[in-house]
Amino acid sequence: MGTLELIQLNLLSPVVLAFFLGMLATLVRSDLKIPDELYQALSVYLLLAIGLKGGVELAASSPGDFLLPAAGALALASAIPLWSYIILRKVGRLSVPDAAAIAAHYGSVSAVTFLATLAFLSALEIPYEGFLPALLAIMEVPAIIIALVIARANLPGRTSWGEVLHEILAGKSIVLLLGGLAIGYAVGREGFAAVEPFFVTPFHGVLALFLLEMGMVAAQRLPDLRKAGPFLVAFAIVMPVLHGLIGVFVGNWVGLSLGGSVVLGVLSASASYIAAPAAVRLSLPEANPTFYLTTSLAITFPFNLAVGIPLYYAFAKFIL
Amino acid sequence: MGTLELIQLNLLSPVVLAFFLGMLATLVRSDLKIPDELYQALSVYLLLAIGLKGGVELAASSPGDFLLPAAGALALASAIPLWSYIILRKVGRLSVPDAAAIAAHYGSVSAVTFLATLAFLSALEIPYEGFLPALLAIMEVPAIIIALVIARANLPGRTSWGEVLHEILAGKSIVLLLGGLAIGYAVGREGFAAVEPFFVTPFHGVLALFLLEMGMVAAQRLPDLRKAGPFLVAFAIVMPVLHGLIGVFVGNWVGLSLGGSVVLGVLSASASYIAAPAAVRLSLPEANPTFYLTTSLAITFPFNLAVGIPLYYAFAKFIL
Amino acid sequence: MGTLELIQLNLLSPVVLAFFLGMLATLVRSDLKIPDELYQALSVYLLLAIGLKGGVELAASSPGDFLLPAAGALALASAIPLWSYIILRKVGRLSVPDAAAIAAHYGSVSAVTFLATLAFLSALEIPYEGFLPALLAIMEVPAIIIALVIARANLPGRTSWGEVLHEILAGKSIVLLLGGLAIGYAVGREGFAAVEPFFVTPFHGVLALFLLEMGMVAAQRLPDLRKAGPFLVAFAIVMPVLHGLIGVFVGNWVGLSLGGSVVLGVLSASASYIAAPAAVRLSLPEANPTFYLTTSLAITFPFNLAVGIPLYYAFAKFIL
Amino acid sequence: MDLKLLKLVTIVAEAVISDKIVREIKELGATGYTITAAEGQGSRGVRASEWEGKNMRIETLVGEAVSEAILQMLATHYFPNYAVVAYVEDVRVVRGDKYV
Amino acid sequence: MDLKLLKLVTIVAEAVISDKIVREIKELGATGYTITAAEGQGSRGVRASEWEGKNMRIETLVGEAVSEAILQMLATHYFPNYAVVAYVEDVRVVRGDKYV
Amino acid sequence: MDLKLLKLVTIVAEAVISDKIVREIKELGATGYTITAAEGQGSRGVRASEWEGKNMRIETLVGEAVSEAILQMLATHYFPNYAVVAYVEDVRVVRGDKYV
Ligand SMILES: Nc1ncnc2c1ncn2[C@@H]1O[C@H](COP(=O)(O)O)[C@@H](O)[C@H]1O
Ligand SMILES: Nc1ncnc2c1ncn2[C@@H]1O[C@H](COP(=O)(O)O)[C@@H](O)[C@H]1O
Ligand SMILES: Nc1ncnc2c1ncn2[C@@H]1O[C@H](COP(=O)(O)O)[C@@H](O)[C@H]1O
Ligand code: NA
Ligand code: NA
Ligand code: NA
Repeated sequence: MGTLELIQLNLLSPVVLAFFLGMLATLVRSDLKIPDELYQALSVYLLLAIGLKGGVELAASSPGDFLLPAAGALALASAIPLWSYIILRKVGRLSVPDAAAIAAHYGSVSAVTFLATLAFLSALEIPYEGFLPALLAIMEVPAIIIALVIARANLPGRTSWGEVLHEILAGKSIVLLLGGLAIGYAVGREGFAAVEPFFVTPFHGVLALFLLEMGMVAAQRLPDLRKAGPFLVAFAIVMPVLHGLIGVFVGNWVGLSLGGSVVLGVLSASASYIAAPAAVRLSLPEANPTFYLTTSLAITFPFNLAVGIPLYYAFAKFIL
Repeated sequence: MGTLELIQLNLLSPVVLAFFLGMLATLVRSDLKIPDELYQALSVYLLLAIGLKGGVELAASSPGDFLLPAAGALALASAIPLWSYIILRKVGRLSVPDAAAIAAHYGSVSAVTFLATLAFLSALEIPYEGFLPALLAIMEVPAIIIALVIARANLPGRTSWGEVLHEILAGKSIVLLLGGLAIGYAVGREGFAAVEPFFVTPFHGVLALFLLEMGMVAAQRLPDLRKAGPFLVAFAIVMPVLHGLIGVFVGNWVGLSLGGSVVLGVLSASASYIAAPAAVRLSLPEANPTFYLTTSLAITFPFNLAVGIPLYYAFAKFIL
Repeated sequence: MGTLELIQLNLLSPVVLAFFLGMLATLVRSDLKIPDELYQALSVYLLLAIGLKGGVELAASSPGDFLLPAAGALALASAIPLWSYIILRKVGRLSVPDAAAIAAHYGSVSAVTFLATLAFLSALEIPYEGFLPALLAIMEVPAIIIALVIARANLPGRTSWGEVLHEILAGKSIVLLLGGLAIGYAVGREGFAAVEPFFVTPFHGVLALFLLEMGMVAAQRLPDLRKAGPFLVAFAIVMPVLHGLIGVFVGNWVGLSLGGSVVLGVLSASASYIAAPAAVRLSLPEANPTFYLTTSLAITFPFNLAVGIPLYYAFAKFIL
Repeated sequence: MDLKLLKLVTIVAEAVISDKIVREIKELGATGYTITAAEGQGSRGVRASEWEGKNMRIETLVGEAVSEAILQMLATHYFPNYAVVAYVEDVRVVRGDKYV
Repeated sequence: MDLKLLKLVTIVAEAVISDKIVREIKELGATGYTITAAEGQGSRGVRASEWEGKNMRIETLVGEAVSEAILQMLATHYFPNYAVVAYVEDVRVVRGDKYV
Repeated sequence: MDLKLLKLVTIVAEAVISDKIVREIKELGATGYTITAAEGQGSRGVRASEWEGKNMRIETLVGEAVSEAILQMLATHYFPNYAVVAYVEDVRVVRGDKYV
């Protein structure tokens, strides 16, 4: 299958189309409203479900298989915010807080993009390692911390690091992901069976509903594209592609399967919009939310969802 | 099976009983509360699910089978508000805005009554055409527009038709129904399989929960029955029966199966209480909500749910 | 299996671990928030689902099997508040309203503990009577009424008993449980099949999500342990064990199976935190909520969940 | 604009008694009320969820006499045992005659 | 503290018209607004759910002239046919020059 | 009725800082507060969902000195970088001595 055919196949999935339906609803100014409480409920469900399933699989895999990919993921999550910051400062001429804020988002990861990738791989019937959710958890936090450290080193004033670290590590996505991983690991495949019909079977459908909401949110950000300016728009498309290819390459190199390499590529390419915005808003209030939310939510997320995932997959197939 | 036995069979379904449990909860002044957000979440789910499944089936049916039934549905949805308006004005002596508002409701359709009918047919193992959700979508809008045009033609003042049309066409039920239809059509049976465990398997149970809430809402309207007066109460029972029989007849005539004719009958008989009230409240604020909500929600909806559906089915069997 | 092994097996279930994850989230002051609306939605779902399934099973069992256990349950629910009140007054030296309030909670029952027990029995593949949810419903109300009567007999002022009775009998847990039982009974196994994929299949998973929330709530109460004092802490552990053993014993005596006896033990041991708090707050406002909520929610509930259930089971196996 | 000076009485009370309070203020002559769900903290601790019991924030536009009666009723029936706060202020209301 | 005396206009209106009201108060010169979801009861009966139509409670800090214009607009466009209540009071606002 | 004249301070702030603000107003001497969830729009754009960050509407009944301190604290810590609005008004409170 060529890349274009892959993109087409990807676009014609209910999950991706639900996203565009959500965008459309906002663009035609529909009165459709997904209550915030539903959004919160769905995100609790998705994060816990990812964790649980990952934990069960982790328990079934040998630790040796896991170590090298974990190191690779950690390296990517540490390097990406560094070079992103430099580019944003030097090329984009952004202020210190804005550059650090965006670097934090692009170094961290998007759980929903991760899930859409698994859905894509499932549709192609391509297997992947069970411990991938653990990589997701590993890659969520470091970039945010690194970016905040950079910002503070270059800004006057002091930060209460205790508070910042707490904010990130006790954030709901980490608690649910790691908590789910631990529970899944502890109960194993047998104990998990009782809750599987709730946490696995309807999963893709819930994801479609969630993406309907994400589409509405992303579309609300579209008018801000103009405020972001051409450099940031380009950044939000070029960097994901770069990170995606590097991620696939590293994945291949640390011994991940085809599917696993694609997922590491996607994780690298994706930008956070759950953990990072909350942490950055509290710890770097000088940074303009329009910049980091618009790039990650309104450009990079839809780009990865529609084009990025099949692209990284095509690249992975090419180099394998 | 006689009509009475059918009614009994219908009454003893979890979906219908849940409705009466909801009524009972309100009548005994229980503190049971279905949060508004849950109601909204369930309605998003139900509308999207109807659309998706309909789209998948539509893709599998040939366009030729669909054209004549679509024309029939459109004709019914256009004629019903006309004669309803005349009867409400001439026989009921209602004011122009009240007559037009009620005509809009009875010309439009109720998605939940539609679903209860499919549940009824499934229980009897009677097949029906897959494209029926498309008829639901077709019949939702025209009656509302026609009734508003009538009202404006007979009232002083100007309407901003752009706003009204937008209100109706970008309303959440149309966006979700048509959006779901489009997605279902695009992804086909294979693509749909991934989300089927969420959008199809638990569907009837979700419907039961939704009807629990509907029962509570309908019962809250019961005290308004006295305000509505005997004419409107009679209207809210006689007209559905009339429309139901005409709908079955037309269904049969345009070549629908037994199941499909019953559904067209139910669509004709049912009154809207999602799309129509919102549109009418905005565009015809002079109309009294007590009248149109009480008739459609507290009389016609329970009547169709409990008695109408099996009645129209019995008639359909009789004429076939 | 020894008691310790049973406890371990019980602790390693997703349902119990989700509870502790919730506690942990609160203890590390995570920003994880389960919206109140989700909590309400889940509790409506769980109560209705218990009722429905119980009703279906009740229809399948012969009334003769049910009468004696029902009488036993009623006797327990009436006796427990009496002796609890005396102990709280004489040994604990609590005020009349506080003693009566706590007696009401411990005489009534916890639906969630009941569910966790069914999950435990399922994991061990131990059968139980289908009509047990009816016992749950029977045991919910009497203790609350008895405790309020005691309080009013020993306090100045008059109570509007009509209001109190209404508050309890029209409370959401009774309406949903009895309503579900009635619907399940009426539709039978065949009619239930249509909604089973929603009300049964995902049930354990929903319970896990609910317990995540319960864990957060229970942990929020932990700081109040000090205010409760050593007597109440001891009461909240010793009395459940006592009631649990008595309940198992009575269950055995009235002819329940091993599984059924365990459940009757758990029902006796459990303390209400849905029906009782609401009724007590309205009818006995002089009672301090810190005492009755902390004991029932922060001590007895986790104790039964983690240790009580396997303990009563071990006892039941021992005496059978 | 023709505005009428009225009293705005705001009551923050635990949810479990809000229905009763609403019934009583209507009996005392209030022609309407507006309720928003609220969380809060006071002398009786945090009230922020179903379990702690949420609060309701009840507002009613009334004449001077009715406002007095409402505050009196709250002080007698609810202040001793329930979490309640109440305050009153002057506001100017459009079509104010509707509310007295 | 440097506080500025402004008008706080509070509007309780049925949800179906709240978007339109917000648009109009912005056109009349309000620089911002705050909305909370509310239930209520008045001359048009109970408004407490999706079906009865919830209420929205809209607050806006404005200067005297804008407050007059807003109340006038409500009286003309909405009072005849919709469930609306509006009142105005004096408040002292931090950084108040932002809002006029 | 025995009513005490107090200050009602209302703060509308983005949700992400509401916990911190509550902590600080308690430290400054507020004995309680009431919070409602709100949406809004101001100089920093629309705030109406999880993503834009909702607002919280915090109310606290305090004495004059505490009200001054709270406004001062807001002006120093939050006004420069966060979406915050604050205003103060006079209200008469039942059992008002509880709150000072
Ligand atoms: N000083 C205050 N300012 C604003 N609201 C308060 C204050 N004190 C108490 N409240 C509210 O009134 C409720 C009951 O107060 P209390 O009875 O003192 O616990 C609290 O939960 C708050 O919502
Ligand atoms: N006297 C009142 N005090 C406070 N709010 C009121 C009052 N009257 C009406 N309202 C609010 O305004 C809405 C519309 O009022 P109405 O048009 O009179 O039905 C009601 O649903 C209440 O939320
Ligand atoms: N003029 C105003 N009247 C009422 N609320 C306002 C006003 N301006 C701002 N707000 C509220 O304060 C929040 C923050 O305002 P800002 O910092 O100006 O964006 C907004 O989201 C609104 O909820
Ligand atoms: Na990344
Ligand atoms: Na119709
Ligand atoms: Na008990």
